[in-house]
Amino acid sequence: MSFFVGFFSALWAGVKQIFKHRYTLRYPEQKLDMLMVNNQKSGGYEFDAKKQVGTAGFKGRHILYMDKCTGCSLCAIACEGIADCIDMVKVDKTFVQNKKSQFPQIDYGRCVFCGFCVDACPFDCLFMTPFYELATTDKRSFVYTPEMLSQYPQLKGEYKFMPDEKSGAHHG
Amino acid sequence: MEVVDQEGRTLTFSIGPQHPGSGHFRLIVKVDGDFIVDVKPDPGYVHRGAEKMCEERTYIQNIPHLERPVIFDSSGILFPYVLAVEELLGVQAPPRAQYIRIIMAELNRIISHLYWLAIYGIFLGHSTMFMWPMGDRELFIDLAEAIGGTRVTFSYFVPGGVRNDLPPEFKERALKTCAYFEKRLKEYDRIFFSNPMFLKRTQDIGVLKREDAIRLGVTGPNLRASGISSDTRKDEPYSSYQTIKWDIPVRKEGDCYARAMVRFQELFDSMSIIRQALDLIPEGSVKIAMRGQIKGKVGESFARTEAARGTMFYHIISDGATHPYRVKISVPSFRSLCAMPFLLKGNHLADMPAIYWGLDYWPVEADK
Amino acid sequence: MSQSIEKEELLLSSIKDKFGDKVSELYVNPKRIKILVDRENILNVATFVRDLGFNQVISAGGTDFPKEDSFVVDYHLISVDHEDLKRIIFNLSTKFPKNEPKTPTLMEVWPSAEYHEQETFEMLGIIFEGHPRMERLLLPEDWNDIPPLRKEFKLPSRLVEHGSS
Amino acid sequence: MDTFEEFLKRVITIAFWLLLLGPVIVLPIILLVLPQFGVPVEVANRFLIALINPLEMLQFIDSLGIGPSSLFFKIAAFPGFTFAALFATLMILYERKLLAKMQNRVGPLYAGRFEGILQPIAELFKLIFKELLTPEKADKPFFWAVPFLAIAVGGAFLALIPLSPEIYIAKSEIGLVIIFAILSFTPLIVLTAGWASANKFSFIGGLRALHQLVSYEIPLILSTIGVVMLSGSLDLMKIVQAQASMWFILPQFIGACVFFVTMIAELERIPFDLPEADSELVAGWYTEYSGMHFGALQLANYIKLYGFSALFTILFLGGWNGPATLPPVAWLFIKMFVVISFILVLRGTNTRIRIDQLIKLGWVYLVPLAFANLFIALAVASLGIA
Repeated sequence: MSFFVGFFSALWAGVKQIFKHRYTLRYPEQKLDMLMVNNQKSGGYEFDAKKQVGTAGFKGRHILYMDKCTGCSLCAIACEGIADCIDMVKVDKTFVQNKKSQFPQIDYGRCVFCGFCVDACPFDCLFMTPFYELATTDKRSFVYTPEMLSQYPQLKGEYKFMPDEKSGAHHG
Repeated sequence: MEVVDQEGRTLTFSIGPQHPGSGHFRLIVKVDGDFIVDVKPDPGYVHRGAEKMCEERTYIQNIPHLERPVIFDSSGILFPYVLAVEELLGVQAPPRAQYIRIIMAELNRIISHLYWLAIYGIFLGHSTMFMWPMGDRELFIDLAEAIGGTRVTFSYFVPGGVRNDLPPEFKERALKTCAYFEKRLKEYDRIFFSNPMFLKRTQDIGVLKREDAIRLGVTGPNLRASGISSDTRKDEPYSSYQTIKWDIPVRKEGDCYARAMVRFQELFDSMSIIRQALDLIPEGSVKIAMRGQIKGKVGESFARTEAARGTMFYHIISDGATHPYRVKISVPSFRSLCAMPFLLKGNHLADMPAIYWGLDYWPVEADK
Repeated sequence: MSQSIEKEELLLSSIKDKFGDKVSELYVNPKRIKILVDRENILNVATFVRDLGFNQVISAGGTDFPKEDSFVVDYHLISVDHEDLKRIIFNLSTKFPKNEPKTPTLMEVWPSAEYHEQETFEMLGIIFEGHPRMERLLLPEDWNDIPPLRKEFKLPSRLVEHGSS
Repeated sequence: MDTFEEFLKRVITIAFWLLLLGPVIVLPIILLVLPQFGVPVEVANRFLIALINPLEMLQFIDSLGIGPSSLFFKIAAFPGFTFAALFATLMILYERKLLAKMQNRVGPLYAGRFEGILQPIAELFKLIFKELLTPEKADKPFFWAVPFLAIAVGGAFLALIPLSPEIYIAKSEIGLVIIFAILSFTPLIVLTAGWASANKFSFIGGLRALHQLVSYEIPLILSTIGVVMLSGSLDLMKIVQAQASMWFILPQFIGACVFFVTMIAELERIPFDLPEADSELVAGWYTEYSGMHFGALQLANYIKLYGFSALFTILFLGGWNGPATLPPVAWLFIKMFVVISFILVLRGTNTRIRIDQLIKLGWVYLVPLAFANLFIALAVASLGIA
């Protein structure tokens, strides 16, 4: 007899879900609100070189503040053993604090978004933004030059942020 | 059920690397009619040489690599590496960092158990039990992402503490999620765990008695399901686990159903651990400031923690350089390789998925 | 936090008076014991340690020390059900010269060491006498290079990019 | 490499020119060519007029002898194969949406403007354009024959199921026996598929399906004997008329349960989908079928689901008996909708059971229950309730 009780209670547990709300986040129209998790300047993961501690944030595409970067290539050395995706690249503009005017260029085809380059930067000029839409059609356009890295990224296409707690993965 | 391998009656085929039922791993199965006569596991399809890679990289550069074997339990398997390196450096993580590590490890345990539960559902033909855990997993991935920054491989633990503090109002969000999920788990129980069809497929199948479990070197939930209450968090409390009170789920039968129920109960325990950790967490720094390259003292250290699948163990030998001299990684799935042929022999072919995935064997982790 | 290590001392003394000089004690820390045994009598030391209560081997790995021209094989043992031994990791290690890389297998004592020893054979070329399957486990079938975990095996990718850095 | 839009633009322009130039060029050619083949001119004229005026089309078809009342139309179109195929595609969509809703997800969404309504058609096109792979060592003639045999059995099975007193294809005194005779072909088809595709997994899947289908035909037939005893005839029409006062599910509840369980086993659906057990046998006996072969097998599967649910409603739920507010056919479809929903819901909440448990369930539980059902039917008939 307990077979039927168990069987039909399982059936009812399944059918009951028809009236509950859906999990699915309809990506192109709805996007998760990763921005400004805790209102830092770059919106994503940051690391304070003096206190040697980071602030929680989404590890998305990097943002490079070229006015502070001295081209010391510590980030390239840090990334060497992990994904080896940062190369120091000459930039035609001249900067006072960067005599060799060389800046990090990140190849997102290899980057694993671990953020150890941000930890390694002694001048707080490489942070991460909550931007995650990096898909491209050819591998060459994965390489972001320092100029591209210094513009703050915008989410593309018309979309509305995941409006409230109810829908999408933020349910419950 | 003793099945003898008579000549000419058996059909050998490989539940191979390209098979929905095995993941990137091959089981060479000899079948006589519907009964499995002999099984030879053949791992190695996703071997990356993690141990050789560790010798070429500094202690910090190793962290993203050592998370790769089990990406959905990345904190769980990175934990012993960080503890072993701290032993080499002779430092101790600050108390707040220890509690944050507990929270991250338990979040990852829930994520890993839900991933196991989803695949276990689809292996037994229960497609709803694939979709629900995959949907609810997103809740905990969001929580871990708020702390660690990414969805799966957080690279969040570093020797000396954790890389950043908890985000603001993380506690309310975590408690809300846990409350919601505990209601959901009652539905899981009704549709899957006490579903008579599930009981038919898992009860007294692949029975691993107590002394066999010890003899074959199985650890983690598989061991606790055979009546031995051995959990590294209780046996050798690390990272202030001793201040947290919960009782280890132990079951006597040792069959697939017991293994499933132990993991199901661990979901509840992990949530109660997270709640206790959130209450007990002290204020203070989360990381010991360490500039430049880390150099370990000459010598060796080994550490073990309780990852979702079992005891994770690291043995690091250092000769004082910035690179470790040798890192020996011992993963729980590699140890259940030994139990697999023992359990599968003599069973029906249709029981293979229930037993194989009941051991929570993850090919990528076993190959390292 | 200085933890009492008299439990570990007790264990060590029981081993010492059973085997005397055959066992040399490397260190005893809280929750960690490491002893060095040479190849000939590792088998009976292992059975003795298992009867002490360490009934599971969680890891058996080898290391190559070209400077001392020797291999070291470490067995890490834990006790699963003895309350007082649960927190201890017992490290049984043995050292032997590189030119004859042979050591008896401990599969009779702990059956679960089978795959660990097979992996160590494949990665370092140490032959475990008495092991039923001394063959390839993880490496691809067509692996014709020297065992990869030996120090003289250099990862090709590292040489190409960084020269002698 | 042009994008999808350009490809679509080119297809539409070609279609446009064909539609524009077609009647202007092609039709006169037809008019010149047809008389040579001995087709009288005025028939060709009526065909042309019928092309424009749909009413005219009806008479034209009637005159050719394939009108709505003709047997060909009944077999090919309404109660017959095309209707069942359309109903099957609708059922595929309904199942995927229902299953999705039960799993907190949304189901097919983007095919067709309104919630993925065109998903089955999109899938049909996809399957048509997929390549038909034949394994190199396969037994080619049998390998190719199986999809058509499967559809043939599925289709033939429908011929004997009346949808309402007027809508039926074949009316015969022993309709039920013929249905079961047709159904006994399925194990043969499944075994040939398993053997012909020269793949170990499908061979084991084929054997399992053979065990399942053969051992479940006995309880299937036994459970309907009670109904035949109560209604006193093998003709489905009379069975439905006999249920005017009381549906047979009440006196024959055990028979109805046995029939329902064996029906799911015959259809190889979730609690019993051993042959297609994708976790250990990849996809059972239709592993090697791709493209339209796989489409044909799926279509046959869903046509059998349509046929079986119609049979269940006729045998146990009083077919088209219902208050006169709705036409009889509508009542049949409402009851069928309920039965189908219950079968599809089972897929969402159950795991697969093992082959030996399945056979044990069949022989140890279902066959004795079916026999017990006979005695209940005897008691009910003698007491004169039904």
